[in-house]
Amino acid sequence: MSLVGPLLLATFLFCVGIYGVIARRNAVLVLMSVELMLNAVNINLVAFQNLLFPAEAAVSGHLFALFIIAVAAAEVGVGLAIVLNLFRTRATVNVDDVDLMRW
Amino acid sequence: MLIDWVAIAPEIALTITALIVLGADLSLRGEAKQLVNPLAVVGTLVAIGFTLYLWGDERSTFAGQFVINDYAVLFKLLFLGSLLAILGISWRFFAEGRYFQGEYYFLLLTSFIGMLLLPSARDLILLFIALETVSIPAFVMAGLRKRDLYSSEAAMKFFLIGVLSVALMLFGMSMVYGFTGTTELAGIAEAVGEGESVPLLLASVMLIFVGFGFKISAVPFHFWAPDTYAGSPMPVAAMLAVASKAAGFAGLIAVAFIAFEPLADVWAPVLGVLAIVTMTVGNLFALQQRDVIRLLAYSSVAQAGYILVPFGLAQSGHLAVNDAAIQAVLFYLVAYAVMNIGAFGVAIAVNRRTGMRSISDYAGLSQRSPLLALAFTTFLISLGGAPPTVGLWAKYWILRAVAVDITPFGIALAVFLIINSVIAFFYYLRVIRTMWMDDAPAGLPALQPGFNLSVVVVVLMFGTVLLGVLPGLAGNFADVVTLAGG
Amino acid sequence: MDPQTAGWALVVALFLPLAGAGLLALIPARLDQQIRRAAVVITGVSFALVAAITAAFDFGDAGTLQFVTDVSWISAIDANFHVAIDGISLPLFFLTYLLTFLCAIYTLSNLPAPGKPKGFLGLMLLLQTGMAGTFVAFDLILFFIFWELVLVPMFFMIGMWGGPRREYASVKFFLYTLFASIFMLVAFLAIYFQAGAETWSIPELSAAAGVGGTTFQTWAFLGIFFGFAVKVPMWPFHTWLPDAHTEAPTVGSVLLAGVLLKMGTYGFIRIALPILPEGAMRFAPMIGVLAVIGIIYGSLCCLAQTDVKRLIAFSSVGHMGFVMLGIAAMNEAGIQAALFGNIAHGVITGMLFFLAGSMHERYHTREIGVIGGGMLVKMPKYGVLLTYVAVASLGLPGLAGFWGEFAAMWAAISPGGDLGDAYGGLYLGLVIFAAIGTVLTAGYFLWLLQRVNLGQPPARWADEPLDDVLRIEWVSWVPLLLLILALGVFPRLVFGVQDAAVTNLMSFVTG
Amino acid sequence: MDWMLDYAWLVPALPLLSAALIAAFGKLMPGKGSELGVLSLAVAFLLSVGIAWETFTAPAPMEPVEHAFEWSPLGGGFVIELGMLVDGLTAMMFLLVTLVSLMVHIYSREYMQGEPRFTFFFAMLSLFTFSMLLLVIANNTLQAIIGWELVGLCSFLLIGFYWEKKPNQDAANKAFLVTKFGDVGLIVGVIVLSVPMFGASGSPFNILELNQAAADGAIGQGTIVLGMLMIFLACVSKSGQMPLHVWLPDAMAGPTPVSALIHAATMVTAGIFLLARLYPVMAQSLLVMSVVAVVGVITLFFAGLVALVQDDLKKVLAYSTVSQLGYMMAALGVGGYTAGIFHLFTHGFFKALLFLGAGSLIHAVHSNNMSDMGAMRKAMPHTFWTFIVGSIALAGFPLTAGFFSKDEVLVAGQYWPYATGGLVFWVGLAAAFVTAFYMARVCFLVFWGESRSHHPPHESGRQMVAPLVVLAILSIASGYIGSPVWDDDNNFGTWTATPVLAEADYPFVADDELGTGLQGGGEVLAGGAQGQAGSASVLAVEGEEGEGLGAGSILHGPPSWHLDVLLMALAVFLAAVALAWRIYGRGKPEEDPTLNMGPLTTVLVNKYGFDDFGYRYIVVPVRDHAARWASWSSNVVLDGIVAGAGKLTRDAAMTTYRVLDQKVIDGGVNGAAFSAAWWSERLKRVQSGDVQRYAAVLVAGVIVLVVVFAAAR
Amino acid sequence: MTGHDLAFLVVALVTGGGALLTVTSKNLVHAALFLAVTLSGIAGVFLVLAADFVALVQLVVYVGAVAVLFLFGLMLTRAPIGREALDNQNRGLGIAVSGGLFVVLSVLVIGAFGGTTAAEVGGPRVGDIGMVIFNTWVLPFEVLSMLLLAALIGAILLARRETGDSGEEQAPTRIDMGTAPSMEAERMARLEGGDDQAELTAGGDPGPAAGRGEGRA
Repeated sequence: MSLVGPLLLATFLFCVGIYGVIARRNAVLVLMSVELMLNAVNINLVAFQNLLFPAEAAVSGHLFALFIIAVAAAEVGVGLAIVLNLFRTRATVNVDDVDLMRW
Repeated sequence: MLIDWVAIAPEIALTITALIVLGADLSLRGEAKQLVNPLAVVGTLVAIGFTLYLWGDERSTFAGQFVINDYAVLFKLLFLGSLLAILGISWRFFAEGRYFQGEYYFLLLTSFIGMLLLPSARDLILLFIALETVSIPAFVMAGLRKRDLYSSEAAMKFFLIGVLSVALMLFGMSMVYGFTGTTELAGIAEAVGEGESVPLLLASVMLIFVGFGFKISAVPFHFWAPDTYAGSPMPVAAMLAVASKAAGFAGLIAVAFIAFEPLADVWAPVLGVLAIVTMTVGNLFALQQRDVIRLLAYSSVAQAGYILVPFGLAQSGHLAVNDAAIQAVLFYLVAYAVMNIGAFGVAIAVNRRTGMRSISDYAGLSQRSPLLALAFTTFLISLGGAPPTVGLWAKYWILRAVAVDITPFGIALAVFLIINSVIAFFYYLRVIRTMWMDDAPAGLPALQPGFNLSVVVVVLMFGTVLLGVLPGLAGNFADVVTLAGG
Repeated sequence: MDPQTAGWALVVALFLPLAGAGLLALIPARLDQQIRRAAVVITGVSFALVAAITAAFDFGDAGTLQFVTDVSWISAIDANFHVAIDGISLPLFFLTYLLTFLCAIYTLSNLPAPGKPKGFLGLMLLLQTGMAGTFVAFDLILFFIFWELVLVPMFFMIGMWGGPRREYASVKFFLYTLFASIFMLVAFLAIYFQAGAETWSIPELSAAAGVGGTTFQTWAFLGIFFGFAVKVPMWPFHTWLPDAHTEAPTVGSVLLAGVLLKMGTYGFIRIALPILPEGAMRFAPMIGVLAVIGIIYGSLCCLAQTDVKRLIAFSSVGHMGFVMLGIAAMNEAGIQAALFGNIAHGVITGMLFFLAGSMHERYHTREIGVIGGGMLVKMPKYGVLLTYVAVASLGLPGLAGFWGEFAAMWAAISPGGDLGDAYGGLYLGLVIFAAIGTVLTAGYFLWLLQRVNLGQPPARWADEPLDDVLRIEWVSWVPLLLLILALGVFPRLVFGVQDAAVTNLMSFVTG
Repeated sequence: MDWMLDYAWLVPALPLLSAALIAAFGKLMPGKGSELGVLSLAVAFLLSVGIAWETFTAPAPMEPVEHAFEWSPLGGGFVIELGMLVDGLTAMMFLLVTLVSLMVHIYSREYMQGEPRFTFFFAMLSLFTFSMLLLVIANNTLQAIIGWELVGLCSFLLIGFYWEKKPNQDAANKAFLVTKFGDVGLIVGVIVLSVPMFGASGSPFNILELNQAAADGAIGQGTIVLGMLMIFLACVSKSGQMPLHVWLPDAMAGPTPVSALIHAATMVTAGIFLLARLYPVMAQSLLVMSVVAVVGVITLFFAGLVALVQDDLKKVLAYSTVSQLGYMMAALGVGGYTAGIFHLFTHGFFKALLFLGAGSLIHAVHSNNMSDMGAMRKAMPHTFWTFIVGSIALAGFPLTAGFFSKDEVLVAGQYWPYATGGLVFWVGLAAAFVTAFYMARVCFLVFWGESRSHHPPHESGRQMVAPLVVLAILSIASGYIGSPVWDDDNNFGTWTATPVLAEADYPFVADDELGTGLQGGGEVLAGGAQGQAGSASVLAVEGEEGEGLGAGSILHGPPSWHLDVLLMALAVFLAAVALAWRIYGRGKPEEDPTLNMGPLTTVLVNKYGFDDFGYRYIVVPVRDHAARWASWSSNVVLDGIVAGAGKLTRDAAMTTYRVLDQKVIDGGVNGAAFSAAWWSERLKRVQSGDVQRYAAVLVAGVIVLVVVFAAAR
Repeated sequence: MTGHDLAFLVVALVTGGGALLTVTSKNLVHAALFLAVTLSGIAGVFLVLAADFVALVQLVVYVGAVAVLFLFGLMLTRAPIGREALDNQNRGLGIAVSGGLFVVLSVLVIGAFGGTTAAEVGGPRVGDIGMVIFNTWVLPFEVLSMLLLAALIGAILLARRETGDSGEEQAPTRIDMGTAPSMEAERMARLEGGDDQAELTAGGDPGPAAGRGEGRA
């Protein structure tokens, strides 16, 4: 199986995620985009592990991917909490309104 | 496989402390909750004890993922010392502000567990986990003043930029794994050294640096720093500015000088240019600031630029230069911790009751509290790098690294460092001037910083001067750094 | 005290003011007069100790280091705490303690707003340790520390007790010198690492008969040159000086002119020349040209001034030009001249700043036009002193100012090394232009005297009761006034002390 | 009495001591310190007499007595010496300085009575005397510089003695600055001349060694020309030679005794003295000699003309001084070493006398202007007689001191084999006429005619008159020291000569194809008057003719009676006085001169038409036009140049400071600082507060870095 | 092109399309649903790559938990469900930056791995993974547990309503930002402009004067 396919998919997802982070107003949507980026990395790791290094003893690729999934979940949790708190204080979840501090 | 418990004793001590703090917070009520701070202090002291026990030792455990050597121990001591100082300046701040004391201390300790791991980590996965352990509690702590618009905004920005950077870093790490088939730093170094350097590999290295660049707030990954420092509770800002930054550098050293040492000739110039841009931009922005915390934030950006300079000097296979560079980074971090935590401490003391934080609010501080004014002056002068303070030696070590093997690029870095040091003094002096040369507005009471805060500030001030006179006290770095590669 | 073994005396003298500053901090701020008296006692005791050191100094062996203390200080970087004194250091060291002592006495009665003698005198004592240390440090790192140490106290002195534009001036002073000094540090580091010297010891580096190759020396010298030239200050790095001097309080100006500027020239002589002789040889003609430009230029700027202190400040640029001309000559006579010029300028210009400061306290203005003349009528003693010191400053033989200037010009006619062959004509031109500078110097001082001293006082001062010289002022000035005469009549006081040390030093430069 | 020579240092030391004592205790003493000055000068004078006696009786040429000690090391093994050099020149100067100073001290006790700064004045007089003697006794050029500058300082302080008035301040400043300008030359000259002496001994400034080296031909021509011309520049300014004489007339703003001592008898002759001191060096170069001679000639003539039209009595004397200094300079320029210093010597006495007399007059009428005097001979007989003696001495009336010395100068010009010799002779003669004329004019206007004084004039007291009398006697007697009454081996020339001067060879004739021999060269170059100038009889025949100019022509041999010169001088004198009498005899210049023909006028000028012609076509043009022009050129052009130079300097200063210093250099630095602020102001907009924009910039940064990085290899 | 490739292509198209729709959808809930589709697609990718355990975890954690969490988040923040301007003015910038990065990375990836193919697709089995987790990776694993605990506590801390030890609901406070004029000016402008956000802010804002007053007292 060709390796470049999963890699390009990962790259695509990653860049779509970046687009979302930059262009979406709603903070929850931004968080979703972040998730896309993290998942893209997992595709890379799994593809490398299973296509290039299937016999690696430490199974680093899979483990890395699993750790990332866990951490990503934690990040989502914390991120949503932040967004929630933001909403409580400011009644908005639009990221581009959050610009009290500048310069 | 046997686990070397001694090697991870400091981390375990801190973990247990964190859990005790959490439990205590749940069981204590009202004023008694303030006990968590001394508890944390005790735990930190225990951890320091363990760490000191490890001094001079060389250990490796978890299949080589975790090593103990003097380099790591020194970094751990730096973190634990910072932790002590931050606990000191947190005491009144959190007690009086009716913030979530127990949770705060728990999160703080957790964050420091991540930091303690960083200098010992010799594996990309562990590095990543440790880095996240530093970051995620920090995201929360930045937003701890929940009802404060600025605090939640700070947390928001910090979080978003943080995860974005981590994602970029992870992308890079995944690619590196694809090239090398391993996540061990030593294995990566081996593979990288043997194989030819494909553009994608180099790009991946760069992406990994981005993650650490975020932590150390290097330009252009620095945007969060001023906003977050200004919005966060001040002890958290101090933690972010000092300990978190040092952690970033610990990781960066591991990645740069161990894993990608064979590629040093490629990344060194890039990091060098990054250093120049960082210090220049940081200083230029700082010139504009009227808010002391933002000023310190931009100043810390600039300081990150200085600390990046030695990375710009690295050369693959040139042990003398690389050693000198690591020495410079280490020493600068120690010095930076001492002076910057001190500066934040003073800012907290001034801000604590009155909410004052603009430079003009510091007018006549010398009359309101000579001690604070003197301390702040010392810290600022040290940040600028003038004797008799430790800041001079910090710059000295960088210039020394330049001088070990003089190259045109090294000279350029030195010149930029010098010019920027002078620019930096423009704004440091502005604060100093305001404190000493302007009159305080009528009717302001004398400032009475709390006992803990005073102790921390005074200790750090004396530390700044003492290390300025006898820099050798900060460790004999010549013996330490050669172990960084091990 | 045996000069060979009594290293402790020098160390004690060096850190006594620092300890004194700590002591002052313990006195409650409201005991205004007691603080001032304590400072006099501290500086007086330090001065007495230095006088004892001077007395014990073995003048017959002035070329070798005496009162040596050499202990390891920062082992990580091989830096030693190496202080000692020789014939070159001794006069400057002595002058530092004398001037500080006199400044402390002067402060008994004169302290500009906002008062606060505790802070002021504490800074002065801190400054004293820094200044004195520079002249006795024989380790590059130690030298650099002392060198930088003076910045902060002087910054505060100017910034807190200075004139209306004090903030600008203090920042400018600080940044200029800081900027330059870091280049100096880089050069030091380069000497240590790049040239394979692996030592910071100034005597060892000097004895190494030049470190590195010619190219290296050229670059290293450039760095050091930059650091020292700003401090001297040489044209065109001088613009911090008029501002700093004009705004500084009297004591600050005195110490600035009397000691701080000397650190630059001392650095050239002690460090740049012996350690980097080839670099120095290459730069010497350029230094000479800049020095002479400074002489002419400083004098011209003086002619354009309307502010007494600013005028004196610019005169420093010119006078230090003569000192640098001596150094540019690169021979023993030139070094002698430069060192003599240092001392003479310190004493004379220090005294001039005392006078200008007291003048300002009486007239509350430094504008020559506002003072408008007639000081000899209103304050005859004062006018006589001003005349005396101004005449000394314009280089009248028999007073201190002459020897440095003449000897510098004389030395420059036959520069050392191969310079005479390569640049003989240039140096002749330098001598001629420097001599023309003396005329301009005379011009602005006479003009100053005419406009300030002579004539009838204008109406606004006619009925104003202006104190003539106060008793405290007499006490703090008489030593300087006598020194001006003594140095003019007995140049041996300085030339003789330095001679062996300069010979020793120049043996490293010209072989 | 040999010890006297060894203790010659006491001569300058005494006035120094008295200066210090007067400054310290003067106000406490009954005479307010003046008696200390008089006492010390009296002792110093006696010592000087002893020294002169020793010197003049020593076998000629006397080996100079030199004592010196190391004053200070100067680096490189060189030392500065403080020393004394006693030879005939020193002894002569000692006599002149101490005596005139003594007289002025005594005179001032009365003249300055009641002045507010009386004690200061005496301290300065003593200090000045010390400085002058320090210069005179100097055994090295560096020490000479010190004395030289110190006399300048004293001169400055004394000219500005009445500092309450602005013109006096200006005069003092002008004097100091113009002479200081000359000092540039002195310093550079001394430095240049020290270079060839580096190998000789420890003290590269030693005068004897320098002279010896020059005489031995050990110093290159270039060095000599540069060094001596530089030193000559200093002499020009100090000794009031054109065009740097402009300060001297203004210097009359000082009290009259100061003018007598400093600006007539001693300080202004320092330039002459210095050149004489370094004569063996100077005489090595024909170029230098010629320059000196030409400057001297120009000065002596034009300054004399200017003196014609002054109303201020002191100004007349000041210009006269300039003119006489020109004589001395001219003499030195044409080989007249002896003549030059002899004229210096005699001139010191009679010019001091004239000034003190003028002071006496001014004291009496409270005005400097001759138009406020008139008929003073009745009211002030002593002053009158002594002034007349001084005047005729100055005018060169036969058998007065001025006659002998001026003749020497003219003879020196006569014998000099180059063009400058003739110039000196003829112009000198013409200027003698001018001198006699203006002195006669002064005498007639002041002492004859009717009194125009606003105060009833009275004779001065004893302390003022006594010095006048002493000086009057010396104005006659001092001439005989250098007169031909002495024999060939024992005369003023041998007393003041030094061995090096007497034995040296002067190379320029031999080396110079223009004159291969004295006679030939002389005839070709100098023409008529000195056709036989080269005759060996007037020379001390030390040098071989034809191979070079011998020491003889420099030393100029023993004085002898030169009847032709004498007659010419006498004729000139009489003509001038007669003409003056014709015009000013009534002491009323505004009246028609034809109406008051005095006896002297009729003797010499017996035709009205000639008078008229002479008056209309010679006197009027010369007095009213040429002299006016000269005066104008002196006051407006030359002074204007000095003033213009001053203004130019001030303008340059302003420009330097305002434009270069404040704008360019300081502005550049500040500009750099401001540009940092400017950039920072622009840059800060990036920190917009919009976190998503931050993210975009971050990623953009990543792209850039990745591209750069990936392309790196 | 092997069968794996073909299968991958299909799954990849679904995944990529879902991702694109996630970030472009104008409806919040739709976006969340598209995210779930994408995450499931990724699980599919893992399956195609024969990483069944990872795929399982992906489904459980992401599709099962995270996507739901997002939906809760949307509801808790009372985000307007329905059409709204979900993109900010940075859209062009976003396209440029992400597009640029995609081009660069793609070129590099193709350059580096363009020709790499694996003959067979296979990887470690679940058992292997279990072994290494508790052998090789035990340290990161344990640290991760601490991290998750911290994240949990942190998330609760931030998300729960009551604040402070006193248990009282505090009014939104803000620190006095000093006299940084840019911010102040901005705030004033908003107040004057009647912006509802600013009013809300100003309502609970003790203001600089009040802040100072405390200090004096």
